[in-house]
Amino acid sequence: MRASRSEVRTFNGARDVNRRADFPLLANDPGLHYLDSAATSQKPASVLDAIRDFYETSNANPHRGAYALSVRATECYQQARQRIARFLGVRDVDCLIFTRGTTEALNLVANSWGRAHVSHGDEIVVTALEHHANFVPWQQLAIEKQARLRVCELSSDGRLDLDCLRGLLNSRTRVVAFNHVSNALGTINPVAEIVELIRENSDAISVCDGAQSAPHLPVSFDTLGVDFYAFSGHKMLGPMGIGGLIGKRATLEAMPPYQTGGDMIEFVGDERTTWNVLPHKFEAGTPNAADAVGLSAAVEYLEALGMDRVLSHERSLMSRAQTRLEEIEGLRIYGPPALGRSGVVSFTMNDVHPHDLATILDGQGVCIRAGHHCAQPLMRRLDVPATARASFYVYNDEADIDALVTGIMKAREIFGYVPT
Amino acid sequence: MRASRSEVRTFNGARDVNRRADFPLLANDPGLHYLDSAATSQKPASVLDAIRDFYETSNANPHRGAYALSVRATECYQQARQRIARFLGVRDVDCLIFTRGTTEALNLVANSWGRAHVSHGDEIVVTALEHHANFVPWQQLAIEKQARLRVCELSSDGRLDLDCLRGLLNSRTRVVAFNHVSNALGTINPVAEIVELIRENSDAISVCDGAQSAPHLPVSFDTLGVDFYAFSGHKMLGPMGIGGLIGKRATLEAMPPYQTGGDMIEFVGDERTTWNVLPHKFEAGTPNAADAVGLSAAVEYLEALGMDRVLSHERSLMSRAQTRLEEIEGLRIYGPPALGRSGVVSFTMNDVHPHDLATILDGQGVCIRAGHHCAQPLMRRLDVPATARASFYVYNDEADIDALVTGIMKAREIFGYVPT
Amino acid sequence: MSRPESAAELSALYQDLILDHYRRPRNKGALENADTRVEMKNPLCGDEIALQVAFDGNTVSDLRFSGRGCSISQASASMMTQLVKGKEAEEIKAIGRRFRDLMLGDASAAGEKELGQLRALSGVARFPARVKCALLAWNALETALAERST
Amino acid sequence: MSRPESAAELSALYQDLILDHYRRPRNKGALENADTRVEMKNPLCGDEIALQVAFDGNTVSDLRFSGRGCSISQASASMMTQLVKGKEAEEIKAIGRRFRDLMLGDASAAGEKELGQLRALSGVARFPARVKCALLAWNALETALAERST
Ligand SMILES: Cc1ncc(COP(=O)(O)O)c(C=O)c1O
Ligand SMILES: Cc1ncc(COP(=O)(O)O)c(C=O)c1O
Repeated sequence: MRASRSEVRTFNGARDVNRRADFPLLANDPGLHYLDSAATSQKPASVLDAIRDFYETSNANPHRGAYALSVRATECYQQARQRIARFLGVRDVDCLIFTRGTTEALNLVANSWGRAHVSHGDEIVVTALEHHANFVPWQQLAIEKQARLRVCELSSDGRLDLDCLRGLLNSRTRVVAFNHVSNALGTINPVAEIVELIRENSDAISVCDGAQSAPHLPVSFDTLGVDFYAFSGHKMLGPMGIGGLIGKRATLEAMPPYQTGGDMIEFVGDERTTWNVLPHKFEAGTPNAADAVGLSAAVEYLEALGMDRVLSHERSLMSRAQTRLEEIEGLRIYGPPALGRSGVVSFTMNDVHPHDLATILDGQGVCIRAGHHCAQPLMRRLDVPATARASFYVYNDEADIDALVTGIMKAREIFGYVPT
Repeated sequence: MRASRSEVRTFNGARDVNRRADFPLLANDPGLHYLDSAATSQKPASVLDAIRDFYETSNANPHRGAYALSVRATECYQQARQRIARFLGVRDVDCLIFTRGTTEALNLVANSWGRAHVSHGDEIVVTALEHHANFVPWQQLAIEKQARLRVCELSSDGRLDLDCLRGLLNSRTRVVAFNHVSNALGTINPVAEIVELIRENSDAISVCDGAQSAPHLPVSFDTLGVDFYAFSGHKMLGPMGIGGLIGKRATLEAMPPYQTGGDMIEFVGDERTTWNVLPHKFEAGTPNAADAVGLSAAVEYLEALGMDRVLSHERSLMSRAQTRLEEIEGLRIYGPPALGRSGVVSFTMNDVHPHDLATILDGQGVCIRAGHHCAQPLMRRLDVPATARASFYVYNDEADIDALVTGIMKAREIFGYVPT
Repeated sequence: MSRPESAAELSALYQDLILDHYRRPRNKGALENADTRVEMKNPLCGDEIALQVAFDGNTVSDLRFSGRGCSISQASASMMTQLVKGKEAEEIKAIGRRFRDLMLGDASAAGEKELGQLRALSGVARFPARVKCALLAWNALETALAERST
Repeated sequence: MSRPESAAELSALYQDLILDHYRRPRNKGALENADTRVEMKNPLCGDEIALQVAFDGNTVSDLRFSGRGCSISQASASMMTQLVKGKEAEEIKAIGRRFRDLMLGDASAAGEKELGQLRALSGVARFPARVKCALLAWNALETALAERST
């Protein structure tokens, strides 16, 4: 029942590159079609090697030791920061703060900046496209501060309605939180335009959820123009447990700390404490140096491919998938046209529940996601309880799309739809 | 200049067990004497294998996928939770919440429980033995809530003064935060007695920092009697980036969430959100399943040794170290007698600054920590700016102690002290 | 990697009987004069059920469900309502326990007549991610019974 | 694993001259009529320094330090105060830059006469964890000069 996988595949025109061979989980299971990279990505061997190498040659508590091993651990951690900052276009390296991932990064902003700057009667704008991680922290902040949460609605094809956004902005708006790329629909949002709108119509800060853009698009924080940008390592070929928040120096320096404890202090008196400088002020406790090193290796892997090529690889898979899926009767694709999306396609088919579809596809080695994609506000607006979602990354190829289509046909058969 | 290391060593009477061979970093560098395990531990190969194995066979986003690979990831993560809960004597597995480490666990309690229950005029008790991670969050909560922070002082040999503690407790006391074992002095605190005191004299909750007990002593949360217990994986042979908070079900269920986002919600409305059940309510975002699996392997390693044997191994190293160090003129050891300590010895020598001592020892392959050990309130009370600290773990042996002593003698020579 | 599912297992899962209950659910809708109403959600997939139960002493005299979800959760709810109507609380609980056994892969349960059409769901045990779907209605019913007895 | 330090390097680091400055620091204590006072801390190890400077125009006419720390930080502060007293701000800054070069391992700086006794600290470059100690006093002095010029 599995689609055959050709020995040699191409990476967007580059000659005969078998990317899949770099990813042990995929290489060990040729029949597996992993189409859930928007949830988490697979890891190349180089990332796993880097983590192991850190533990085998450089493991010590960074920042805290006067001995050579600890100095080495500190350097590994700092080099990882530099490398990841460069990858994301952050010139001022101290402004990249390591967190567990996007969720923690956004909670950090909502708690540290938010609690300090949002008060009764203020307004916070989020969008109907947000992942819960960029929706619930703002909603809860609004409840705590008796501020008003306003939701920017969507056009019928799942893009942000910029007129609606303009209408929501005013002098009371403190924060506008939006994602760069939607994990549920793949929509790529026009960040520059949004930032411009915000600047023209309010004094709000912009908080950009980059969980789905850092892995898939060339990103330069310094040119994006947003005040904060959050990302997760595990979605961009890196390990779990590491990600980051990027901010502007003046903003970060003016913010109170988030978590408190070791490494982030300067002087601890019985009554008062003073804080360490950036980035340490926001990194309480023993840092996750090993996974930072792993993420650094992931970023090297992506840089070697080139983010432009990553993007066009996904584009070409996407347009093929779109064409094939549109041929299927009763299949409905959500979101903007393929060109306005990153490598994500969200759909439903007839009365086959997405969960059933996922189970049937799984029986054929095809991994897709079914559910609300941590975007219940969006699901309500699409008026579906769930969708099926396939998402692509550097290791996917046409065989994965063939398997997806074959699997869907199988589901049609099981649910008694005549062959189209 | 390096102490010789015998081919065969013993693990507390067990015949000829070369523990060191299990730890790649140590095995690869026979001349290295790692005596900074209180800062972070080295990792056995089995832990590194478990992490890699997860990524190579089971990597997916737990909880979120309907396909088999994601189910496997979910099971790995849940099995790790079960195994670690069993190791720490937690019958109700859902009450073990994974965090990045001790620091995050304590911040969780201070923010979620603390903000909900501490108000103007209330009192919070911490001790002068605390690591900044169990001091600063309470100090900041006290400042925010206009509560009073009270510090339990120490006896002259670095133990908690329980009379002082009794005197601090009253009906306004909301929280008593203390460590099980001090990282700076190695003091083992009498938890049962402290809990009893708290119960008799207040309605306060007890928050136990277990960062230094989980790695070194047999611990059973269910019998300890504390309300909260926090620990870090990286100090107990596990990877960085994982640790936990244990609490009682009723307390945890009554608490508001800490970070918000994916996985921890039940229903997300535009205005209000409802929360998922334990443990998910406190685990926002993609969990760090890989490092949880690594920590589970670490716990298996420790269980195979037996925590009683780990403790007595450290005790015997400690008593030997104590004897050897006491012979050195001008060397002063801080803290209680060796029997009241876990495998930590904190000292100064003449006018040789701890930092200089650490550098000279490092030149001979001996890694010790020099500084305030993230315990500035304690250092003020000891009236020293810094101490040198050697700490032991399962992979240490007598050769490490010999090297430590030889190194100290070398420092004496460099600083012009006549041989003793 | 070996996947537990095969074409045969998929067919066993999606039998005609299940698809029939999915597409023509029995006892779906609102129940007037219900004594208890319980709502349950599966946060993972968004499935939800509202169950309304009318009692006559300890007997479930009538029940209806509403909500939405996958074929497994809908079929399971539909079959359950048919099976338990007119039965006593204790008997229903016993059936529920056996159904749970079945979902956890206890093959002996598959032979038990008292499970009625629910036995058609035995294939779900091979799909751990779907067990929750099959149990959603039962969780709601057990909550309703527990509320009744307190 | 290769450790950079050897017995020879340790001896080079802890020369008699350094230990002498550590134990008999020059210009330690309080300065009356100081124009500027700067405090600095090294959060890692707890070293701290307070530097008091008196100016005569752009010239550092006198300076004293207090605080506590390791032999490197104390010797560096002691030597620095001796060397810069009576010099002009621009000249001091130039010396500071060369001293930084020395600490970062620039061997050419080790030959420069204007660094005076500070050259005895050249061994610190081999011990990255200690470079901060050697620079603490210089950071304080540069802050004092910067405050003066604004
Ligand atoms: C007693 C104690 N508490 C808390 C911590 C903080 O742990 P972590 O840095 O892993 O969060 C440590 C270690 O640094 C410790 O020794
Ligand atoms: C758009 C978006 N934001 C936020 C998140 C949360 O990321 P994490 O779970 O890594 O914290 C995700 C992924 O789950 C996402 O896709």
